[in-house]
Amino acid sequence: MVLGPRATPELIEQTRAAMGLDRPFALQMITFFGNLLRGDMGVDVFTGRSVTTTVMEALPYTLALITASILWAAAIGIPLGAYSSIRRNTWIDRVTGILSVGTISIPSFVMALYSVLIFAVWLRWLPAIGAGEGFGGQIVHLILPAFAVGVPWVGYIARIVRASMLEIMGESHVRMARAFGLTERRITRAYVLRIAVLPAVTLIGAGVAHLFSAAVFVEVIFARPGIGALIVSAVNERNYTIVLGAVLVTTAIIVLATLISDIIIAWLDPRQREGM
Amino acid sequence: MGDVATTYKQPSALCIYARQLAQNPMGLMGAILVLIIVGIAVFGPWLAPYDPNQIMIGPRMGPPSAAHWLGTDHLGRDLLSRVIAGGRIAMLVAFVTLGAAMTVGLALGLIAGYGPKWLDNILLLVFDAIRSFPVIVFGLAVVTLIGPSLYTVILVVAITSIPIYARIVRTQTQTLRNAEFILAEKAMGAGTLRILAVHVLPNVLGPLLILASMDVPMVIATEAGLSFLGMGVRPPAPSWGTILNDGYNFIRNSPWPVIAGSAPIILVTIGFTFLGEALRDIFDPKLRRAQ
Amino acid sequence: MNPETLLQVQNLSIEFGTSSGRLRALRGIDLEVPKGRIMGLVGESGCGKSTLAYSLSGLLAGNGEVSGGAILFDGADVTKMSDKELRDIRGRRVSMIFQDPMTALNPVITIGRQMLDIQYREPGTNAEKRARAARMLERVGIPDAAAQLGSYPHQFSGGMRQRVCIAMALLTKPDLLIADEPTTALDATLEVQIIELLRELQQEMDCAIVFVSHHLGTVAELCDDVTLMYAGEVVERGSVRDVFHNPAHPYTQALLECDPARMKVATRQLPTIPGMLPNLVDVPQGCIFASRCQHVWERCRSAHPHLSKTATVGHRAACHLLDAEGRT
Amino acid sequence: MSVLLEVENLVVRYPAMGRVRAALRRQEREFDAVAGVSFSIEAGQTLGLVGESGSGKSTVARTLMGLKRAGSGSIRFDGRDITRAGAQDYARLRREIAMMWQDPVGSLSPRLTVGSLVTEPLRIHGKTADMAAEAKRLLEMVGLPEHFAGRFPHQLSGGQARRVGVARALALDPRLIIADEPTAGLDMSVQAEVLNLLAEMQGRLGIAILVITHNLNVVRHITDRTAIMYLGRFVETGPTEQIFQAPRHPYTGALLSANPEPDPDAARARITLTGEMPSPRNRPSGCEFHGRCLRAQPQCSATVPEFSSAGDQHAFTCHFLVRNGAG
Repeated sequence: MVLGPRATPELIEQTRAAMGLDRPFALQMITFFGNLLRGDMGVDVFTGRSVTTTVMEALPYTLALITASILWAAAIGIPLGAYSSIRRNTWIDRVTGILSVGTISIPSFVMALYSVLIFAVWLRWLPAIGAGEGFGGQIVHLILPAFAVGVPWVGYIARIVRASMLEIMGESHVRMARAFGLTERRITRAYVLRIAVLPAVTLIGAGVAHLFSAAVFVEVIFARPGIGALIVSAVNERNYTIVLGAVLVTTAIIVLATLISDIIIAWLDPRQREGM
Repeated sequence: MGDVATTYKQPSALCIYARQLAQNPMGLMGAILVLIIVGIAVFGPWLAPYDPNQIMIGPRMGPPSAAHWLGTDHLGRDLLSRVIAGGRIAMLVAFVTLGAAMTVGLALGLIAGYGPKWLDNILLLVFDAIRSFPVIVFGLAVVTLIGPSLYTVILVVAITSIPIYARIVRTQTQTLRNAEFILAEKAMGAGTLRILAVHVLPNVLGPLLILASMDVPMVIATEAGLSFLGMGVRPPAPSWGTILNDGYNFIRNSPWPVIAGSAPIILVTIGFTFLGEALRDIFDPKLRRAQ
Repeated sequence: MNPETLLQVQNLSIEFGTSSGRLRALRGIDLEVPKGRIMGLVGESGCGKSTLAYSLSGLLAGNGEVSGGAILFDGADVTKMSDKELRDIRGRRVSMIFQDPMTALNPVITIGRQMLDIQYREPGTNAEKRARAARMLERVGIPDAAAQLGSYPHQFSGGMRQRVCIAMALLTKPDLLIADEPTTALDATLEVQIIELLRELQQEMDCAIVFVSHHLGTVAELCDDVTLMYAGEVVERGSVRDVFHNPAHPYTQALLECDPARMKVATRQLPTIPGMLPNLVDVPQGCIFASRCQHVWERCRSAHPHLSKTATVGHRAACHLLDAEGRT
Repeated sequence: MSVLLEVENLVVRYPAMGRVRAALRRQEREFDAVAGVSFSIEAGQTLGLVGESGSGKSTVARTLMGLKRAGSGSIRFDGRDITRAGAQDYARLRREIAMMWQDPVGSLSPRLTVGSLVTEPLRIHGKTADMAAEAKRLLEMVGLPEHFAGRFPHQLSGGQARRVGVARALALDPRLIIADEPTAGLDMSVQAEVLNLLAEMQGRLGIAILVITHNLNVVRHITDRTAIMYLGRFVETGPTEQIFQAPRHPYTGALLSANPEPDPDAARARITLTGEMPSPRNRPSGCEFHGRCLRAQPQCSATVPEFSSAGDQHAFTCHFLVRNGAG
């Protein structure tokens, strides 16, 4: 158990009482979820600190990593996808196509290991360990991890935006806009892209779970604090309360992300507003 | 209707698909890579130059040489032999889990798509709950409960993959369910089993197999990832993940173990993804957006 | 060129690149649309009428290509125009209405915004342009037009959407309106309303209309002139009265006979046109209708007929039977 | 002749919204897509059911085929009440009623060959026969060459696919065929071929046919009787020829005039109805057609018109004895 093989019976008894484990299971669950509603996830028996505090301390690092990754990936992926759909079958479209297919399923830990190898070990351009001190330091320490997490997403986003751009370009309302003499620039930006980003938003909203998975590896490899690193160390220590707390917070964030993507979609697409 | 004469002889469908694949350079490259990797995994024990766990007399963390093509690791084991042995494990995990996930996913998807609405709602809720959860975090939670092993990895990947297949089968089944030809079958008095087996299944199976082929890298990455974190295949058994983990600890001393462990992952990824993409384009251009 | 002619298509050919070869969708099309007239473009599916309609404003699908001939709009050749020149006439001098009103409007932009966008080259402030849009919506029968400017397309029914499309098309008072089967997707009682509306607006604005349809009754009702197409060629053209009263081409005759609306007495055996459309990748020699024609003779299989004059002025048909020498 | 199919006061409901929303808004959850229609077909007779989209005509077909439950009313086939028939009864019934679906190609299972498609009913009902010979016989009946048996649906033209649909409907020698929009999406010349084929089958095999369509021209030449549907109810029923010669309901008149003959000099008296068909979720008061009717009087929005007889089984629901639909 938590205390290891050398724990005395008294010590075990004390710990069990402190953790509430001596009470019936149903009561434990009720107490746990009751406390959960009040934002209290119990106490970490290893350090004696509140689980909420430990998890909430780690959360901002992970959120910063995920947000930075997805922002840069979207900032490059959307224009790339849009551009290659307009310049269809040119070399830039082909290169984008091959690169996005290639990067999409390269696992994030492989990407992270190579970023460490190339940028930190060989070129020594960027730091690879820790989260950094001060605002500037934190930003610099975020670059490589965010790069490793975001690279496959550039491919994902570019691909889905390209595909939906091409589909929408073939729709009859685009032909109508052309028949009215609107410029191609106006058609792509105001008429097509707005619909074409919808699947990308859904993809990102549903992909936050994948981002968390990637964050686990990246935080371990770059020795960054964060939810992922917290869970891995807790699993190694068999610290159930921390694992449970971190998993619950992760779930909450994912639910929140889905909600946000639904709101963005409703804002972009009036047809979706009806059902809300 | 084999006995009814046709006016002209058509080349067999398989022949056409093979030719189309050959005309697609990325697809062809993918197919060749996949063949090589599967071949190496199958014939691994005969191909590997050494026992993967045998500790060599000679340099540790050695760079590639004539004796050790990929170099040696921090204990002085031959990396090439370990990579080949790891490939067997990776392929085993991939085929077992995808086979299981596809079978269960197909069944659940057909039930959700063709069964009563309330059952569909319940199943969908379960699928989406599992799908929206990070695979690795779920894996770690399972490991805390039942401990790390090869079987844990298979269990985790199978459970997290089932909803993906089930959902695709469900969506397809639901579209088909309201298609006129299915209504026509119903009106002719065809039973549910006959409709599912003769009319729904053939239209669902193709996309499912293509998606599964594209999911092989995902499964392998999850296995390697959990093993990398020390939560999957137990050392000293070689997995691409454990090779990477060993290499990561000594990344500042030598890059070779990291490169040796990651190269096969990258090749598998590229091979199966390119092949899957090409197959998808050939069989069903409409599917391109479903992903 | 006659100064009263707005649009003249001369010997136009269009090909599509397909996997089985070059599809010769249109071959040697000749037609004329005078100012302020309504011309019906009629034929069954696969005859190329929609391709022709789209090519009139330079809107061919990506794999389509003009392989010969000219489209003279007010003297300028549309097939040779640059993208910029095409844009200059589209939406200002040539407008279009499409078949399916459910998909013709952008689903995520308000009607008002879309109507404002198409006026981007017109003079005036945004407020004036909005007012103009509202007036036009009101004119086509949208109730509470000013308030509807903020609505999205999905908030309208199919019939209302087609009215919105007509309002957009006529907003800039074009010289030519191309209407591609604008009533096919609508119910019969709504079709009547749209036809009525088009006729009223055409008289008000005095624009020419190219009205694409497969429905002979509607064409007879709305149009002044009619051009019949079969398998990528014009087989007959003339005023609606001449063509429908005295059809000169065997295809026109057969098509008119097939129309159940024409039969006064109930019959169990309706006339048909046996046979199939010819392959347009490997176009047969001679008359394109020869394989299905009841009056076929040897010349039809070898020589391609040209549009010959009939007894009436302006009425022409591509049939060897009309040729003076052939009639011996 | 004996009555084959008898439908009395049939009502079919569809849910308009979820249970929760209906409770919150205190609204009726369901609406009547078909709101009480009665008709009968005698053996070997043909009936046309004409209406625009949303009139409920296809719902009638689906209910007859047991694909949709009747809300109330009764359906009798060959004297048996099948309104609430179980799976067993329907198995027998489906040998006697065949259906032709709206989409010629889409109603054929895409991965089966034409040969398997036309013999599919035989297989479903466990008939043992030489399937290849049966396929040949059925294709011959509808005028398709034998080698078509090896083709797939996507290799067929609309007209050919329609013939395959007819062949499949004939496979079990049914006594009634329900044809939902048999000419939808077909060119005029092909339409005529399909109508001729149906007329021939009816004449030769004595099969009763229920033709469902939005196009009055379609029913004229192949049906004995016609019913005009508006908003889930019949507004006029009678012998087809009488309806064409002397339509009584203003809506029938408008529909008739909506298919003008291709003659610019013929009377251009097309009746232009104002507005669109209201939603069956929100039915107008009185005569449900009054909002669009050119002859509407104050009485029309207040009182529901009963069926008036125009003799010889010709009935219509209008307060006024319109002599001619064009007024």
